[in-house]
Amino acid sequence: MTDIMASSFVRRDLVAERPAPVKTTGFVGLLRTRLFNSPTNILLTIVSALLLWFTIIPSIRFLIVDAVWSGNDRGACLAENAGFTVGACWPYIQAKLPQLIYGFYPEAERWRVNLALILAAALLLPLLIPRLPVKGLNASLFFFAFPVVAFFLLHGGGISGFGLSWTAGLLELFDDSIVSAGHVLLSLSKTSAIAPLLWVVGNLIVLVGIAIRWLIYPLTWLRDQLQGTGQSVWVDFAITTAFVSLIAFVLGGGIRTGWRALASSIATFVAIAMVIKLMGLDHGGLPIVATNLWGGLLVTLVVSVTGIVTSLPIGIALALGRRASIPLIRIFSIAFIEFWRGVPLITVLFFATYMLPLFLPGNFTVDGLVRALIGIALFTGAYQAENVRGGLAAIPRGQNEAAAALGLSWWKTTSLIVLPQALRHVIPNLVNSFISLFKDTSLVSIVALFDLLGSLRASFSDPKWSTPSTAFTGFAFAGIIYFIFCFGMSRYSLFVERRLNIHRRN
Amino acid sequence: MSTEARKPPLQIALKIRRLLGGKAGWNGVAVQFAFAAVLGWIAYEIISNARANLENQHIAAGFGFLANNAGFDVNQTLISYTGSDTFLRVFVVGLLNTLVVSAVGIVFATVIGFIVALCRLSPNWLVSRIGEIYVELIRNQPLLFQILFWYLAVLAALPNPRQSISLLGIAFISNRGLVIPQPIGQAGLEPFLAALAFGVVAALGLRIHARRALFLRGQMIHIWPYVLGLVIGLPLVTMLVFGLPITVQLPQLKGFNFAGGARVIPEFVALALALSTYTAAFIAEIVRAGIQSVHKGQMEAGSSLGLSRGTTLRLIVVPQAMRVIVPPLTNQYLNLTKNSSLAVAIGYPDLVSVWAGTSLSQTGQAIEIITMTMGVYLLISLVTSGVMSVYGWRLNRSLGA
Amino acid sequence: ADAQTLKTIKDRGTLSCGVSQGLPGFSSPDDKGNWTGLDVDVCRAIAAAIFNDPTKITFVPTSAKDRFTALQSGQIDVLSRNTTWTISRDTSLGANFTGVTYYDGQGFMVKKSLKVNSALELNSASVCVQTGTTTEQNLADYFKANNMKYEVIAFGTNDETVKAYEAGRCDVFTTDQSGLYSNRLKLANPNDHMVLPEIISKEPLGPMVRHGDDQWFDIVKWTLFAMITAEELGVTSKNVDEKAKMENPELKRVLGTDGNFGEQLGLTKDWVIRIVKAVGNYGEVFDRNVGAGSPLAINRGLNNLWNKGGLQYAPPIR
Amino acid sequence: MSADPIVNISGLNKWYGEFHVLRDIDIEVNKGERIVICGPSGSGKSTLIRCINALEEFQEGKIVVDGIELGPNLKHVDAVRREVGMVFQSFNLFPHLTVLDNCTLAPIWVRNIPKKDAEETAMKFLERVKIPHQASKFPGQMSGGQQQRVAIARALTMNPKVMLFDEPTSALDPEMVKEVLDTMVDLAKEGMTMLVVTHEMGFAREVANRVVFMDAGQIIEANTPNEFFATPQHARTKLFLSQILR
Amino acid sequence: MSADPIVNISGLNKWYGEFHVLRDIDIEVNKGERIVICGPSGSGKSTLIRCINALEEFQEGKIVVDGIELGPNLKHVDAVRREVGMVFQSFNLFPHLTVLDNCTLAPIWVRNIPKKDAEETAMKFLERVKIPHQASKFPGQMSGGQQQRVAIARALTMNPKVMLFDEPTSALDPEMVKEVLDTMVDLAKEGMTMLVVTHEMGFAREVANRVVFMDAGQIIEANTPNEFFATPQHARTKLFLSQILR
Ligand SMILES: Nc1ncnc2c1ncn2[C@@H]1O[C@H](COP(=O)(O)OP(=O)(O)OP(=O)(O)O)[C@@H](O)[C@H]1O
Ligand SMILES: Nc1ncnc2c1ncn2[C@@H]1O[C@H](COP(=O)(O)OP(=O)(O)OP(=O)(O)O)[C@@H](O)[C@H]1O
Ligand SMILES: [Mg+2]
Ligand SMILES: [Mg+2]
Repeated sequence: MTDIMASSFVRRDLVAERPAPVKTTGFVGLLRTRLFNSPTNILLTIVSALLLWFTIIPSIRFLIVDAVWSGNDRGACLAENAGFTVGACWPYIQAKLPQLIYGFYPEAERWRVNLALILAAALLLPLLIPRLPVKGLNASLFFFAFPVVAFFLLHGGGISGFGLSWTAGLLELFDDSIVSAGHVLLSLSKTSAIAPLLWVVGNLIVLVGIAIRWLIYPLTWLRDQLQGTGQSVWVDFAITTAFVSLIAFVLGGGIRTGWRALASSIATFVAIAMVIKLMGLDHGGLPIVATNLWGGLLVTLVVSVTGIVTSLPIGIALALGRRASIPLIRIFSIAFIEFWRGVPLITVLFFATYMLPLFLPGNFTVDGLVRALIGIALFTGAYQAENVRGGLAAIPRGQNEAAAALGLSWWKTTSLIVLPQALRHVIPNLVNSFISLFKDTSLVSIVALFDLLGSLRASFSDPKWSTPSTAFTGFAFAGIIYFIFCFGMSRYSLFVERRLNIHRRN
Repeated sequence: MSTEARKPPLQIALKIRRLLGGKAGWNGVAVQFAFAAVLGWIAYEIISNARANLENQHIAAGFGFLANNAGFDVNQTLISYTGSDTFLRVFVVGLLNTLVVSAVGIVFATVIGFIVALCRLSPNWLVSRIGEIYVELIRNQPLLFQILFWYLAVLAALPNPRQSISLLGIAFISNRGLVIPQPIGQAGLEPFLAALAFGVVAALGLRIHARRALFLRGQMIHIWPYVLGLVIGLPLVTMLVFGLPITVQLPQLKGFNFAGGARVIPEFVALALALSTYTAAFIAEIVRAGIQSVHKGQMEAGSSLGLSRGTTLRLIVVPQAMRVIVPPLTNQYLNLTKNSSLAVAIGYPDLVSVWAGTSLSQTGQAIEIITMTMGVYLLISLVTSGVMSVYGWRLNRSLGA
Repeated sequence: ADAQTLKTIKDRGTLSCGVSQGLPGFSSPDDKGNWTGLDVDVCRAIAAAIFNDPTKITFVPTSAKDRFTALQSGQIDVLSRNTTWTISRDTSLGANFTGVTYYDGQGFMVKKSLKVNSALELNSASVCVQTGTTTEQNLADYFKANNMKYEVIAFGTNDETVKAYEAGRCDVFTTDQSGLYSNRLKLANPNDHMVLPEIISKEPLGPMVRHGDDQWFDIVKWTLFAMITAEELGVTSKNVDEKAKMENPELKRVLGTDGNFGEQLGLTKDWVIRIVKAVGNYGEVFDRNVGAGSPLAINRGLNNLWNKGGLQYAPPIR
Repeated sequence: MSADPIVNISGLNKWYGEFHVLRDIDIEVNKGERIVICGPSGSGKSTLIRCINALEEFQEGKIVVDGIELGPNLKHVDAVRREVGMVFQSFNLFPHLTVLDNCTLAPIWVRNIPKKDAEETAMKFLERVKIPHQASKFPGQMSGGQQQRVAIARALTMNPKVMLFDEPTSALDPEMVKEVLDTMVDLAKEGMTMLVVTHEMGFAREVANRVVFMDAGQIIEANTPNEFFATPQHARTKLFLSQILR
Repeated sequence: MSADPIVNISGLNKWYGEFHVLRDIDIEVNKGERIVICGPSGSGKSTLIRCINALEEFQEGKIVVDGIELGPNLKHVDAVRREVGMVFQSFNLFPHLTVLDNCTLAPIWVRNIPKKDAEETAMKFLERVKIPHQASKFPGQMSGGQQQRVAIARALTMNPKVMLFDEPTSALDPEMVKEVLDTMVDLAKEGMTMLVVTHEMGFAREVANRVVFMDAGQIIEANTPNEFFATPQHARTKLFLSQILR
């Protein structure tokens, strides 16, 4: 080499690039460099191996070697009949499998569950694979269209109107509530000290209510006319389609540029019409399967997927609310988060079941499953809010300022710049919550619903199958199912984490 | 041409606007009015419906049952309790049991969680794999199964009382639990505790004083002789004056079981074990996210000073990561406390088991009992998250803007 | 709305029946996912009496905690869930028991290797029990009355209680006798365990309805009596049609060819026929679910008819 | 003064709490003028620049940009921000978006320009700052100089009437400073109105119409670059220049 | 060729994945020598410096510091790091500790020096970099120039035989650059062995014994500062100098 030590050195020919030397690996090399490369590691390796030995071997013995694989009732799984100490009693799982998956869902209708699950998978999987195209359409199908279709598929039943009737109904409900509030004030004004004021306010409110009633009268009248015709759904549908498409057309820019909006609006409605026709929603739809017949994995999935999908927006809204500068919104968010985070989910569900009916109008009942869903969504939402808040805190102020300097409004800054970055920071925490939620679904047993674990426990009490190993077999089976789902979530989140953080590496 | 600094104008109107409406000013006030109106409307609907419905059903409420005789026994009681005590006392017993197992669980979960997270981030392939497997295995199994697993594993590992393992003849381990000599307070106990408390407080005060002297005057004061005197000497002296603070009662095997002595029941051990290992898996993920959020340069700066990896993590990285860790960590603490209600599966008498379980079905006063349960959990949570946010606030302050 | 339970049920089209979340022989889902058991059949009988269709039922599985609230809040019309009849439950809960479907009593099971022959030898024992039941209070009373010490470990569900007992956590397993039999099936070596002779409590189990609707109270009460009466008269699900044609005056009264008792209840004349056709008489129900015809194989014992040495006795239908 | 001031600041006073950070600032910037602001650290240069873009509020005085007065009215603030581009010392690129997306975001969402057109415009500006081939990279994958040029391109895509630069080169390696300054010189030559906080005196000499020197929240001296460097008037200015030019 | 090389690098080759970032580096640094390393961005300067401190691993070649050879042996690595101080471009102070704690941390935990002594030493070095009165502040409360001086003091408290500086001034305001360079000049005058990556050619002229120019992972040219600046040999060097000195 050149003499570097001379105070002056000039390289004449540049050193060419060459490939990195190949590290010698191989199985033994791997073992040596990774498992046995220091005394501590040797010790660790041995300890882990022992641990594995003592957990894996008995598990395999129980699950496979000593298991009983076929039989018709408990007799098959008794040591005295099998002739050896029985491990897992798989015929019991075979017999109970339909219940563990569908609960009490009527046998003849189970194809609907299968179809819903297949639909869900068909929409979800492409959404999860980043390379596939049309994410926007895919996502809107999964998040908006699928829940509706799944509802009519799983629950059954049809519709008696469409957009127009629903709007009319909602407005009417709202208006009734205003008028009755006014009447209450009026009745209070008979006894109160500030009677005149109450009287005036009460009358004002009633007047407003009546005014609204007149305003919406055309709508309600139209609805009543529609209900009279035999084809109320379709007429209503046509009116709604025309109306919404027109609005889309005008908002989209009218004659000039509105054609795209018009086309996509009409396409959407055609799709909806096809679904309605296909499922016969206009005349009753599929036979109704009340939610108290749902159970098993079906309930676990319905509850957890709904919880996962709804809790994140709730959490984001609360987290933003907690950082808002408007005092009332901030206070409300803090109170809301701390309350839901503070109480056990099981007591929430208890109240949802036995107290909620008290707070709703007398004839208005909310289905048990829906109550559980709302409770779980709010509960998990509060947890997610704190997770998201952590991520928000990690976004430097410069990002907000840069966005503001570009003229982006607060909403756009938040949704385009802040949230996408904040959420990436906290993926592990979000997934923590999702995994907790997935397993907490068993608490719905308090609203008389049996999820996977609940169905399992119920099946323990069938005397036909009570054997010493029934409970352990059941737990092992459920454990495997829970593990598969949670492990999937956990791994997928790691994948997403790595992918999304490409930009952070340099 | 030089302008003197002067006081800012008062701008009272602006300040009021800010106070009422936040950054958005009057728009914010309007939003709030709309929001308040919606809230008010919802509240009105709820109240009016509840009134109407309550009139229809004849649901009677009242807390009179609290003074009734409970009539059942509880396995672990931190305060004295027998079947002839009141339901109110049952409530306290259950609450204390919940608090104890949660506190122990939180401490161990935090420690294990941090260790596992550090393992996961270790450059050592094997260690990081072990950390990863731990998280994946434990986090993805329902807690209930783990509680049962630990319980049956603990029971399976222990002999029955007659064959119990004796530790020096004063403590015994069997499947009835760990029996240890029970300390019984004597006359000297109170002065002893008082002296000890005083010693600790005074030592802390000394330390603060010494720190201040160092910063203000650059003067170094050796405080450890005083500290020793205060923390050990003073209590010893009170012991000489007032006599022994405690005596111990030794356990003895009588019939099926041990009599006398204090006992750690296996349910407690299994529950604390399951809760802490389970929550640790979640905490490990949180800590990992937190540590990864600390700039890489900090680790490098530490090592370039010659600090070992462990020291750098402990003194430099983790303290900075705490800011990101604390909010979700609070979540986990609350979760652990609430998850302790799964105790009922293995017969640990926690609040949900003895109060929202047995007491509820004995009295049938569901609404009252669930409300109380909810309230007390809410209180525990608020205290926990209060403590944690004070900690987080101090962290933020020292990381200072 | 309280006094119109029957009307509400008819409008709704199904009977809402609270059962337990799973108790062998009393209520548990079978392989097909149908609820079966003694408590379940009582509900079926009521549904049959009202609709002539034992499937018009919504079963609401309730836990020990929420069962009374479910009844109070109107979630369920009748609670048929092995609940012990006590005075406090009859009064302070705002509900009434309608009869006894099963006379039970609390007993003990121990390992034979302990060499214990009487519950009185159990001083300082550890006892496994399921939480939230009268069992806990009985246990406390019994040990206190006999001046013995004990340690209680109360578990949330039955299966966990059994597992802990089997793992040696406690010396004694206590529950209602019916439960002891069903739980023995779950032990690895049933013959290593024995049931002690003492019965320490009376546990009359029966269905429950809300206060304030006497008509509904009567219907539930007499449905059970009808089943017992049917057994007394030898009317079974197989021979009920022939019996209805027989000229026996008592049979005619009971089976509705004579008199209008069913109508007085708010039902139809043939209400007993409907019941027996749907679920059989009491004896059949017992036998199918917990008796010799089931894996539990519990003796009739106290639950035999009064004229066969048991306690089941129905007031006359006349 | 001139007939066409695009930025007009008069009697501007600002406090941070009790700290009087800007004192009686009056300045007019005409269309096409290029102003360099310098001064010691903490003298309020950044604060002044940020006030023009309404990133900071002020308590007294008046700022009018392109005929719109800044004030509590949020509509006005948004209107001004649309006309004023800003380049920060620490770039503040959006790390989760590619370079191209960084540049198209604001046109698409603020000006409602169709995505395709926005991308065309963005590419035009990226070519202008000489990094069109990096369009699909993430900011984290680029050098500081490149990042700062993206930041300039991003501000330009909004077609601003005024560009504000807050020490655009001080976070850069010496070599990269040149890239960025070259870009800015180009921009200046095209007649963009610019307010630049910088200590690059070479740049000031080359392109500025006026150099403004600030200290302790006030404008001490303002002059054409030639006279400013040749014959500084105020003692503070002289001291400062002696340090900077060393 | 001196008899006393304190850092001896020979045949050093390093790859990032497939990217050959350091190629056949040979260099010896004698006790008391001050070497300035310069070169275009991405040429591997930082990587070289970081290799000396074992912050990066290398695949081929040998680095011996103060007689200890770097390698997979962690004991050796720690020993080397104790003898080598490093000052980073972005300071990397510990934000949660006061300035004093920043400086006493390593002596206390690595050298097991009693806290009091460590604090005394630290104060001595803080005085040396002229910020003793800031000792109880947190880094976040100080200006960049002050922070960089704390970083230097922190490295010095370990009493290192060699100091490595990685562009210690490039993140600073021009005014602060001076503060830091002054400190480094002082240090150089006291005879500390220093390897400095910098583009401050004034500094190189004033204190360096040798200037090393790197490009594409290799040493292109090394010379005394006078000759290096006056008569660069290699074409690449000439180009670079023309840009830097402008
Ligand atoms: N949010 C704030 N609260 C209080 N004081 C502030 C705040 N921001 C800046 N300051 C103070 O206002 C003064 C002016 O700050 P400014 O950033 O405008 O200075 P500058 O001239 O840009 O300095 P530099 O050249 O260091 O960027 C400084 O003394 C600074 O400490
Ligand atoms: N972790 C890494 N993985 C892959 N490539 C890297 C990594 N770190 C640096 N490089 C590459 O190695 C090359 C040398 O980097 P280095 O930081 O040593 O350059 P430098 O001479 O210090 O440049 P600068 O003056 O910009 O600091 C660069 O091309 C860089 O992109
Ligand atoms: Mg500034
Ligand atoms: Mg570098």
